[in-house]
Amino acid sequence: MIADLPPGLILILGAILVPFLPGRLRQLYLLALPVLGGLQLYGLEHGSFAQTQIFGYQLTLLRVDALSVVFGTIFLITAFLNVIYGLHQRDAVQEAAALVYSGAAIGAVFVGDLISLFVFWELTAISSVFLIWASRNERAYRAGMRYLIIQVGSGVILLAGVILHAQATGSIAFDRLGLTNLATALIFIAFGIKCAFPFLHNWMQDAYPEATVVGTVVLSAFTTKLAIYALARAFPGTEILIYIGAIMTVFPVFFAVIENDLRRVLAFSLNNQLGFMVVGIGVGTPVALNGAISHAFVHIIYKALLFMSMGAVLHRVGTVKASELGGLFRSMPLTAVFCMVGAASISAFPLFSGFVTKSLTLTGVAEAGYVITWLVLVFASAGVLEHSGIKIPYFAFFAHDSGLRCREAPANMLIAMGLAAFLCIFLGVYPEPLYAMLPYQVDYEPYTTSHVLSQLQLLFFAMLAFAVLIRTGLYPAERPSTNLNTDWIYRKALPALVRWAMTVGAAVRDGVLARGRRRLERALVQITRHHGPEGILARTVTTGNTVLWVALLLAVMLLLNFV
Amino acid sequence: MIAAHLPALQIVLPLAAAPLCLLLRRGTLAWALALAASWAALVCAALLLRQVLISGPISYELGSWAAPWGIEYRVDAVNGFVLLIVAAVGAVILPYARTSVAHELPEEQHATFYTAFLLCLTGLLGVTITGDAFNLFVFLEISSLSSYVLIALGRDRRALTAAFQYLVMGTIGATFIVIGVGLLYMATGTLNMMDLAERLPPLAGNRTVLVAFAFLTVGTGLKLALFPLHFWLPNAYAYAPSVVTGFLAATATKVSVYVLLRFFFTVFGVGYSFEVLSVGKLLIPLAAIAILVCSTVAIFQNDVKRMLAYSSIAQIGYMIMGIGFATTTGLTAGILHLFNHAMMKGGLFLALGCVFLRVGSVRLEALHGLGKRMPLTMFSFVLGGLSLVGVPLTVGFISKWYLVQAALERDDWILAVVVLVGSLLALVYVWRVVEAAYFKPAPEGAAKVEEAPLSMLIPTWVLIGASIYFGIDTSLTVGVARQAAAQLIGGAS
Amino acid sequence: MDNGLETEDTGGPKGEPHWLDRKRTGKRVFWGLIALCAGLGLADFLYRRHGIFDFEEFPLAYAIFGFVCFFGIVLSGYPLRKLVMRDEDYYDR
Amino acid sequence: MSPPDAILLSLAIPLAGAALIALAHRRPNLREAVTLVTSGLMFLTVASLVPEVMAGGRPEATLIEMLPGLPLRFEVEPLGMMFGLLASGLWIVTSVYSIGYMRANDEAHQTRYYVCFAVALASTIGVAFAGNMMTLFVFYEALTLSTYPLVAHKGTDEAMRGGRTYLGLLLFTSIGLQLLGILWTWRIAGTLDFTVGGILAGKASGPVVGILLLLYVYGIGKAALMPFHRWLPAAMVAPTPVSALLHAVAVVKVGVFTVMKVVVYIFGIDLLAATGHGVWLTYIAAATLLSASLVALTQDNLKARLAYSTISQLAYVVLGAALANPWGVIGGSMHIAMHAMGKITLFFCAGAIYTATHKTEVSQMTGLGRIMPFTFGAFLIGSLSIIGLPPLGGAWGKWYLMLGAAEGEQLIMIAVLMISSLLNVAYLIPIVARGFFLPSPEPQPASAGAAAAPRGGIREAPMFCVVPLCLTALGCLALFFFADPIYRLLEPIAAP
Repeated sequence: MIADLPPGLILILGAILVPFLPGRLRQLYLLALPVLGGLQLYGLEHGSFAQTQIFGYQLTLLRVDALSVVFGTIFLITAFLNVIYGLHQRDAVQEAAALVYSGAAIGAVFVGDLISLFVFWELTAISSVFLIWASRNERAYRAGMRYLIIQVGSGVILLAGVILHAQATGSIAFDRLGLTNLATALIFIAFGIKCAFPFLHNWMQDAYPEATVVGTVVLSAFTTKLAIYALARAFPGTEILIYIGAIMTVFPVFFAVIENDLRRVLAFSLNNQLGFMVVGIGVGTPVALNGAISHAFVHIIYKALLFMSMGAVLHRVGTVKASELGGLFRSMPLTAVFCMVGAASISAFPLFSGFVTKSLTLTGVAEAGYVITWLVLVFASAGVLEHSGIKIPYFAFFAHDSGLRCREAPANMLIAMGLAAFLCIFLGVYPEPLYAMLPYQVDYEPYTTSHVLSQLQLLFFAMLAFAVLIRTGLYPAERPSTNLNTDWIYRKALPALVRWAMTVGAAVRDGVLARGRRRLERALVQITRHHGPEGILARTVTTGNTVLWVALLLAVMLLLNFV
Repeated sequence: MIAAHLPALQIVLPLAAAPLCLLLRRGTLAWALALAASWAALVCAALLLRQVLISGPISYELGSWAAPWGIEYRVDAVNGFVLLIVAAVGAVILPYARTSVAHELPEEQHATFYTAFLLCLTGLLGVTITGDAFNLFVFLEISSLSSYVLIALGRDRRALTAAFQYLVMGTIGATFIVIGVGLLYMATGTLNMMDLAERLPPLAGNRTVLVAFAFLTVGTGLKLALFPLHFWLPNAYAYAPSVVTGFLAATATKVSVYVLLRFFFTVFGVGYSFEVLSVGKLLIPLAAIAILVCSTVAIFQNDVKRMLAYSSIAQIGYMIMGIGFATTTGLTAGILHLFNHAMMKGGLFLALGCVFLRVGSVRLEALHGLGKRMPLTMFSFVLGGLSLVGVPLTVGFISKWYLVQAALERDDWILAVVVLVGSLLALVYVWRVVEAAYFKPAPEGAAKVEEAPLSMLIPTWVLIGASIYFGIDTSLTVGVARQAAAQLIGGAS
Repeated sequence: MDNGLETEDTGGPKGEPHWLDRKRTGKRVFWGLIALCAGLGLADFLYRRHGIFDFEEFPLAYAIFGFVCFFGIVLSGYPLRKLVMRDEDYYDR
Repeated sequence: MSPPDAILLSLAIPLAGAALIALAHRRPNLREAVTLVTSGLMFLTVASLVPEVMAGGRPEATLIEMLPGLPLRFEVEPLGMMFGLLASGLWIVTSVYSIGYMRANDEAHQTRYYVCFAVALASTIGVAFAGNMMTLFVFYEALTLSTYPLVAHKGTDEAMRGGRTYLGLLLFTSIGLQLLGILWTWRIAGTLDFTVGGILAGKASGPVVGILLLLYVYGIGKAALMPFHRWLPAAMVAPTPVSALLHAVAVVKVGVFTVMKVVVYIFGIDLLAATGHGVWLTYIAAATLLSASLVALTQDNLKARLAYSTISQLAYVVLGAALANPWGVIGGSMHIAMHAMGKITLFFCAGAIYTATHKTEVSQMTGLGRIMPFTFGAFLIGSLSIIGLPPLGGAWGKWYLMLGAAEGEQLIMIAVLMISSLLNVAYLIPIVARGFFLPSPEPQPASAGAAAAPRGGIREAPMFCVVPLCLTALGCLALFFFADPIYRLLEPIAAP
């Protein structure tokens, strides 16, 4: 293997061949690429490689350090799981797009300069949208367009920030930037869009549920976590992130409660989980950062697992609307179990992966003395349990029987979910390998009696509340609906505004044009009257009149000169 | 020996050939003679100009009477150039004339035609070459009278009225000129232009001189169709035989412009004309109006010949404007345009003559689809039209370049814009023809039309070719025009 | 602890397939959960938990917090629905 | 072949080609062969100048002294070199494409078409290599006139109207405004030679610079700055290869190229920067840029949409020039090349779609992607390049423009560029997305079979059409990775 080849490029370049390979061979090939990437990553030493010059800028395509290796590793693992999950499909577009998308995300993780980051940043946007469009229906097309514009928007904002930064400092190094001026603010916002900051978040809930079965799984892993990586790289310890993150953990919780589409519920949950990481980065102490990074690591796996299980349901049943599901445990028992493993992980039950990382983050926040933030996060933890821990498995697999009967998910999906579930439990039980990868020395023991007890109290009393609510019938029934969110601004308000503006503009323009045309016509009539074939200036003039002109001219000349 | 008498030969050759033509009676023979005479005149003119450019102005005493008393022929860069233009156009048009005249005029009038043509040529050459004010009037009358005949030969009944009006107007113009010349003689006692130029400055305040100036200006203005004295021109051009239109458009007005130049700059002197009397203030607005109004009128014409006639008035406006500036650049522009317009307008009218020969009409509708059927003719028209518009690589561009430059030198923005707007108006009327010829289908059941004969095409293309060539290689025209302008500005040379 | 979750929610696929549908099961799960919670709550009085903040060590702090929050979150769905819920084809119209 | 010979030869070859094409009008195969050979030779000749220019040489040749002090003179400087290479290189591709398109659509007057094309190319090279403003103007006008027959090619009423707008606007602006500007420049500076640092520097100041700039930018109608942009949509009545090469590359790029030349060599960026007159021009450019994009959004006719897109993209170049700093100039110049490659691809695709399916409206193209995967794939690549996304050439142009805006502290322009990128996404990408991912509304003739064997459903345009568009799409990709040579070529003009 070439020494300096960035692992991401293996996937990106490898994607070119995908459409040309026949069935079985293609499957093997798809599986082999992430493995190759992993091998390449494994063989890399820390340092900067694959450097090149363009326009006098030094580009670094391969910067290997602890932070990039953590994210590179998890991205590669996920890419591999995704391939397995998608093996049943025969869609070269999706397969190639997923590869390019994963590769771009991995590529972005390893770059050492902002220009290369921009390149891969945009590449993730372009390649991922195909996973949405691949649903091949009008809704997905529209959602994809919105998604693409927002993602590209993030890219151009990043570009603007990078340019201002380069112009001001002469540096394009992708290192700690800090929120200091307009340039870094733009970069921050660009990251924030991909990270689904509050009010910039809605592309996720909008687009992810419209993607294909496999597409949503792939999408959930990379874009937002790439943003987390970028924030961790460039803005650790930026205080505003704490508040942003805190809000992020809270508000999706409420929307998730009333949401009917379970994949959209998961998107809200994703948003909420990102909040924990953002807070960790914002706190910026070694513990908090470790918490954020490790949380991102395990989160990718369990969120993928949850999306996979919902994807399996969608694949078999054709819908993931809570109001139409229920009782599927009969048909898809394995999927149900895997889903619950994922649910337990995300809810941070002890012995599941979420527990060992979320507690790390919370400890970091608490140790830094952010009391209110800490309380908010604990509150949000209860929220997580509500929408991801209970709502997802309960309404899909239990609740009242919808009468839907189907086959268990395809084998490849089960394998992928099984592997993911295994990882969730493995890391929950034995977090040391993960801790060892983290950029800072970890001196932390998650399994203390106090921790476990507190967490169990929180979770079980919350579950008790759920049980009470269900039994009393207070739990709001799931109803088919559309819930307004910030996307209302660009899906309703903005188009209406534009339509209005264009109507007004057109009216004004028409008015002006009509007036102009009337004036022009009048002028033309005048011109024709005087200059036209029978006009006064073109008519054949009688000799007498001509002579009159002669006399006139002579008179004028004489007068002018005599006076 | 011959070289010494070139100025005389210039006039004598066509003058002598004219009556011979009438005697020959047979059209073909008359044509051949006229052709020979015109070519000889061209040779004379070319040699004269060459001589002038090499060794300076030539003075020639007719009949060996010394200058103040006898008639002096005097050739300098200005009239040498005009001589060349006139002679060249005459020489190019005559080969063309044979077919065209044979087609448009009855056999028995051919000899008359060539006679009149030669007389007209003689007159124009004479006006140009003479250095005597009264002699100038005489030649002017020769050319005018013969051109009335030429126009009246037109087939259209309206040609007669047109010729009549032209006659009346021309006569008034001639009368004015003769009055002006007479007054000058009264004041100075001489008719020789050089002497006049010497004697006039002390008389700057003299009212007689002033009145003479006014009469001369208006008289010449009539002859050169200065707006608003142009009303005779459209009809005259429109109804005259094709050859005549081409010839007159290319030469007659140009010679009149030359006369104006001569009086303003040589006889009265630039100081008197433009500073004391500030004639420029009168001429420039008239020129500007001519450019705008007549170009606009041209747009509305459906008879292409009339369209070009109005265009001519506008183009004369350009020359007058250049003269009115009374600066070296302005004069260069005026004189250049004199030549350039002769080439392009001559070529355009000849192209129309070809159309008339084949189609029998030059109305716009008759031109539909001609681009395919008479490709060479129509393409020459397009090129000539582009030149009229002033597209680069054509002579029209060169003239306009200098004219706008002259306007800018005076910081006169409005006039610069007027000139350019004139170009754009020209674009409109030219493009009406182009669209008709190239993009409108030929009318259903139209007679099959052949390309014009070579005898007509070649002269057309010579003029059009010249209007392209001299738009690219301007060394000759610009060189001569600048020299001429410098001479005129520098006063009596 | 894992068992608690299993009994509560799924009952596991290993048992007879439809036992979950019986009303009795639901009751059992509910009461089992209450018992479990009681046990966990009791533990707080037997064992002094360590926390970073003082209020963490207050007995049943997490339990109450969890219960109240969950209740609040779910019930907040009603006003929120009033505010933002629209028909399913809202954006397609 | 010495450089001066190469310059004159690169003008003479297409003209000679035009003559030969006219002579070969009865034998289409020979005629097309002549076209191809001519374009190939011309490209080689132009390319032979590259080493010299890269090495810092400025080969020149004088044709004739047209007016005293104003010869028809050529001088190859970096900007012209780039443009010349671009135009002549793309002519080869377009020639191939033309053969496919014109034959497949049975167009009439093919000889006239090829002749005019060759003449137009000669004019373009004349503009590219012009050594003074006079020469440039001459060839600028020649280009207008030689492309008119191509626009009015079909001879229908619509084509005539389009042609009239085309000619009218272009000649009106060039004669009415540009010529005036040139004359005034001549009067102030006494020369029209393109000089590094500008010939007006030190000779003009204050409002004069502003008025002159106004005369130039609006006088160069081919740059399609609003409100003198109408000719471009009107010109879309022309056959698609014409739209592709001329109205995406040659003619419009002549416009912005001229703007760039005027700014760099007539005014000099320092003068513009010092007087601050570039600023209002940036606003005009920005307004054009955004409003053209908005209009493009509303166009259903594919070519019209692309035309408005072109207007918007041309404004980028004007913006780059108006920023009046080295980065802006480099960005604008680079954008000339990048956009050319992208837009020609898009037009090729539009033509290929028309040839294969006779569809012209975007709304009819739903689901066509699966029938014409290569065409739509190329369209995607072209679109992404136009949007300015990596890894496609368009990204670099935008990069430098933004850098220029940052340098000039024109943050609003950065915002404008950003918004414009998004608008580009909004009007270009749906075509591809709908083409590939939405089902075709009308039943396919063999829908059952097509679903089973997707390959069987492919009905691309003729090879002669598809291969060129794939090539240019690859070109977009290549320009991203090989932008450095272009940068190095252009560097001297920005930093004298």
